[in-house]
Amino acid sequence: MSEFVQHIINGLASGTIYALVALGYTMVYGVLKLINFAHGDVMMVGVYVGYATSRQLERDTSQSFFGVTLIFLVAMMTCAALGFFIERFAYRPLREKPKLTALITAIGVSFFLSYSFQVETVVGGLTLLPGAAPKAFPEIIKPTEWLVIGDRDIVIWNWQVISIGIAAVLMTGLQYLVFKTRFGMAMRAVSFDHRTAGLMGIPVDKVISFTFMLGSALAAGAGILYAIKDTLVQPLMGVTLGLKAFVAAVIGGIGHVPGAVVGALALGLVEEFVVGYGSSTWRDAVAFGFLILVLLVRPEGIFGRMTAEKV
Amino acid sequence: MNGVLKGLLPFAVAIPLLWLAQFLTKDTPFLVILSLTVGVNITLAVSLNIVNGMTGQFSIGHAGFMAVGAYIAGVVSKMTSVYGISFLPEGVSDQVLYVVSLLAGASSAALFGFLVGLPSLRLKGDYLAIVTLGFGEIIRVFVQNTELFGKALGLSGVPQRTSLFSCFFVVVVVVVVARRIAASSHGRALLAIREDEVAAEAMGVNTTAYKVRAFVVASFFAGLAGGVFAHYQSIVAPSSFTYVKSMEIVVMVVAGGLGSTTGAIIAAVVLTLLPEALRSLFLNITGDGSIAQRVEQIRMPIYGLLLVIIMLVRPQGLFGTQEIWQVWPFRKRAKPASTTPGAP
Amino acid sequence: MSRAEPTLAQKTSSASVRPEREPLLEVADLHVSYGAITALTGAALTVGKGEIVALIGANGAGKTSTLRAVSGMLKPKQGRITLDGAPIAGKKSHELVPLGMAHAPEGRGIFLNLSVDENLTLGAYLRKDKEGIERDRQHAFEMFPRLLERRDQRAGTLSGGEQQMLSVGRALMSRPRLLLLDEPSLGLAPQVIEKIFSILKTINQSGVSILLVEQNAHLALGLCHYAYVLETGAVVMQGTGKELLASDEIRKAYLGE
Amino acid sequence: MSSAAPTGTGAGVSNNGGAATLLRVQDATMQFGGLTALTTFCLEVKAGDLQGLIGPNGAGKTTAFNVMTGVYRPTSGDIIVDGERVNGHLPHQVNRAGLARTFQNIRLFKDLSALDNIKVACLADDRPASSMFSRTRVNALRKQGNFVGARTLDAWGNYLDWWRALLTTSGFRADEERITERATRLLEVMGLQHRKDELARNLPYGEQRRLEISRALATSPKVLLLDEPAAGMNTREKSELMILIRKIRDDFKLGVLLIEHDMKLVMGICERITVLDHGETIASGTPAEVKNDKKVIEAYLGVESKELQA
Repeated sequence: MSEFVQHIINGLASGTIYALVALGYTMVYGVLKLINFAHGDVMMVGVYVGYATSRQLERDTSQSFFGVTLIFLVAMMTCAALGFFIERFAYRPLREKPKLTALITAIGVSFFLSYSFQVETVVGGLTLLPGAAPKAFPEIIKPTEWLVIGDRDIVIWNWQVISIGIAAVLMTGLQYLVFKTRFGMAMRAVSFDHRTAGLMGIPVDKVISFTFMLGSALAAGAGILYAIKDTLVQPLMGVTLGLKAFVAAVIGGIGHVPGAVVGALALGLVEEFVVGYGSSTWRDAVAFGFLILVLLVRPEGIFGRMTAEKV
Repeated sequence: MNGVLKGLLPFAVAIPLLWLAQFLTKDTPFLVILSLTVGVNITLAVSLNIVNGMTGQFSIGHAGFMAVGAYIAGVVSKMTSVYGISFLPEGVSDQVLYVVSLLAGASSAALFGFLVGLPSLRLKGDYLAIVTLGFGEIIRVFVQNTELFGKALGLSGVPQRTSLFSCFFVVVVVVVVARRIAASSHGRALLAIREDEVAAEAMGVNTTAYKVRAFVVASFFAGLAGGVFAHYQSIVAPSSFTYVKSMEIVVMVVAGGLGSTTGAIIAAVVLTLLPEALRSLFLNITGDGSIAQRVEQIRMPIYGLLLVIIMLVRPQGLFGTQEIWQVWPFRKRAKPASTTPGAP
Repeated sequence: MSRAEPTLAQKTSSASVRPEREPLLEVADLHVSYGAITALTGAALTVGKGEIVALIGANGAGKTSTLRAVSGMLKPKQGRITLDGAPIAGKKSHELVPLGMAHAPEGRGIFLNLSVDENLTLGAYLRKDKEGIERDRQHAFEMFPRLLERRDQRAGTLSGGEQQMLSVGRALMSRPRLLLLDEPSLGLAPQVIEKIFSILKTINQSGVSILLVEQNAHLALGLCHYAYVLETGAVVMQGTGKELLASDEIRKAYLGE
Repeated sequence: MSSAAPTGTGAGVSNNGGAATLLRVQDATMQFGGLTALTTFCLEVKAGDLQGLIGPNGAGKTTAFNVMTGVYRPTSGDIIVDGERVNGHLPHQVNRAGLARTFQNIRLFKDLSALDNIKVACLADDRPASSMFSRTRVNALRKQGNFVGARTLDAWGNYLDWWRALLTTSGFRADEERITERATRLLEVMGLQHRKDELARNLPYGEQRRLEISRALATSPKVLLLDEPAAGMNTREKSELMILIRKIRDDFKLGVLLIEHDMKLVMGICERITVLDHGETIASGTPAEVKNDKKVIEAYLGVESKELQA
């Protein structure tokens, strides 16, 4: 029983990280109806920026509250800028083109990001691009046991609490932004119909840019949380994690904010149980199996609504 | 019967030429290996073009089918090579077993193509793309966990039976098949699905059946390519069939022009040889291996950038939906090419 | 004309001459095309200040395209559009809202995923005066009490007529000088149409100029001060509502007599 | 809206007495969620009929077409094409049963040549009558009510066709030649032979409409459904089209049902007109009857508002 509870806790903790990445997918899909394949890679860039920032700081500073906040902020801001550029120069020119064009572009951006980070580039002693070798993310948050129940029957780690906490705060914030603010209303309007949204005086391009930036910043935050747990950072991490987050978003019904969270938690739990009671090597296959199953049975996801093509 | 003989004409021309090529290159192993890589890539690109280019479905898991073909063909070949066929001379027996294992691999891949084609009945565009990608990953994870396929280390000791001749014979077959499909009412049905699925369906095209058939044919040839690959690499490892391999093929198809068989061939040749050429160029100029090595590393980001730039500047790729002989300078009055790939 | 039903022109006695007004919207030589398909070939019209102008014509004549080009939803290939003397052709729709343009688009353009209240708030997206917005919202609810009953419901649950009311109410929230309406009567029951049209009249009397695209020729011509008939992308006939109502050509255009 | 009491000789019944009924729609109703887009729609088209379906925007005309051609499955009611009940069938099966259509917003295969657009629609239709899998045999099975058998035969024919295409047998080549020949002939019927090799997207609007009609004809339909064939055409093109549609009906001996907004065109060529408003059939009869129907006049010109006259 206690093992079961432990798995649930672990599953939820990793699920929250998927959820943060999945929210970015869902938001971008919401406003653009585009699956931003590069989202996971933006997250990877964020992790590297966080890594670089923490290496610049003194060990003590990087573990202080100030240091951790700084690391998160720098990574999130860099990714927001990256998201802005990707949208502005790769996606916006193709907005009125067939969807396939944008899809191929997104795949191209993803490929470019994940593989350019594998090319080690050192200019004047400064490492610009890190190379393919996995790096250990500094322990900016020292793992400690936050709560131990019984004779180590159930252990809850501080990073689990922190990531669930941060995720909860960010998700609540996002929910607030989307549903309670003027800007959120504009986002939802753009998501429903960007032409009509323009008629309301909503600057559609700006809303889409901002959504991209927000999603990318969230991804960076999630990436660092993930890296703290997994500690290994490598350029292809974004592809796998990104795809899983995408799976979560689709399971929840892409374009649906709470759906993404539910999907992500479900995926986190399923994976945890497969690893806990099965074998960890099957972990990645499970996510995709789950996805294919959901798409075949209910392609619109758990919360999504199907839209029929007009003839 | 006369018609069938005419239909076999390309092979009658190709076979002697291929023999000649094999004979001429027998002392240049480097060239042969390079050519085999080119041949496998052409087969993959031309077959993927049937799904992505002609039918307008976007598959990004082609390496998965290649993996199925490679592993099944490899296993069959390994198991049968112990026995051989007693009443045949050894060389002939080997070749027969080679063909049998290739066909086994290709058929298994085709079966998987059928299974993956089924979701395409309900899913479109990006969702289908993800499913094909997911399928490719599942295959890889499955292989990594199966004793029979050598787990993560891969399948080693597959007999080296691929020759220049057999590899390019497969290329000739896939090209002829692709072109003949395109020139028949079936190809037109596929193109119609790409252009407008609703209209195609309304004009009596059984879009469901055609989409699945496109997947089956394409994965059959991907499996064949996998088998050929397995029989010259002799080691089949899961790392050869990742998402990256699938993307490489996608880049070739997109760059050549979605729907253009000759475009896919040219893109496959160029994109396979260019990195090699650059590598040896740098090696000769600088005499320094490290820069040459970086060519290989830089190849991938450049592929990504290439996709983005093609989509922004020339979304129809090199030839658009046309074949090389339809395009200037071979034809005086070139029609304005399309500006959009795939269905609207 | 075989049937002797009295037309509006015969009932009312006022002169059917277009009164001189200062122009608010001027459109000249407007060309619009979608790919190979040409929608407008040199359409021209004027909406005076305080005027209701109707645009009628068969399906595919280019009525909706005219509205879209005016409100910046699509870029005209060629042509001049001026709002109060300032050229606006080619501007994006969100840049035109602050200039006093409001467009209730074809198919009502309601954000079905948002609540009635949120739809109205979006109409005032660019306005900062909270009290003014609140007053206008109350005004919209007074005009359409049905919307007040449903203010917190998702707009997707509204009936067609209620959605149309919301569309008009929302367009007014930006305090426009020029209101573009695309087929406000589409798919509505006659009583609802009548209600909406009488409200349009009130709105106009409060000083808003209206450019109305309408299939229901009787209603449109009865309401408007001036009307244009569009055919295959160009104006083929124009006149005051009364003139056109009295015209055989209109019956011909609509019933093929 | 009060329930309709259609004028004329009865709802949607053709006055083309002797000919066989090719399309019969019985009480078709289509609901989307809570919305009823089409209510108990009835229609009968016989060989040689030229009928019109009219009504204001949003009246449910295109919905009716979509229900008939299998795009939507009707909530209730029956669609019978040449004796075969096709509701719930996929659009391509409905097409094979003998119903071809054009689309309101032209849906050509834009990047294929005009000729290829038609050849797509010819598909397996041109196997010689002597062939084991000929259309005649398939239809014979269908006539006997053996629909499964008909479809199986068709499917096997198709499978063999793949191999014939891959081996380029002489039979395959003969088929291709026949298809090309027939497609060329259909282009000529529509006066498009000079556009043969042009990509469909590069054709002028009017010609695109005509190409779509010839593409529909290539599927050898028994009934042709035209969704606003004259939309966006100028007056001259429209009158040419009228003549053309009548000629098609006579030459191909089929039933034609068209949706059209141009009253002049509809009244000019249709022998029978059904009027929809809010999904309900408000009138049905000859052009003269329909033209003078009070409900129709109201639906088109609109009721006069009492309040506005104040």
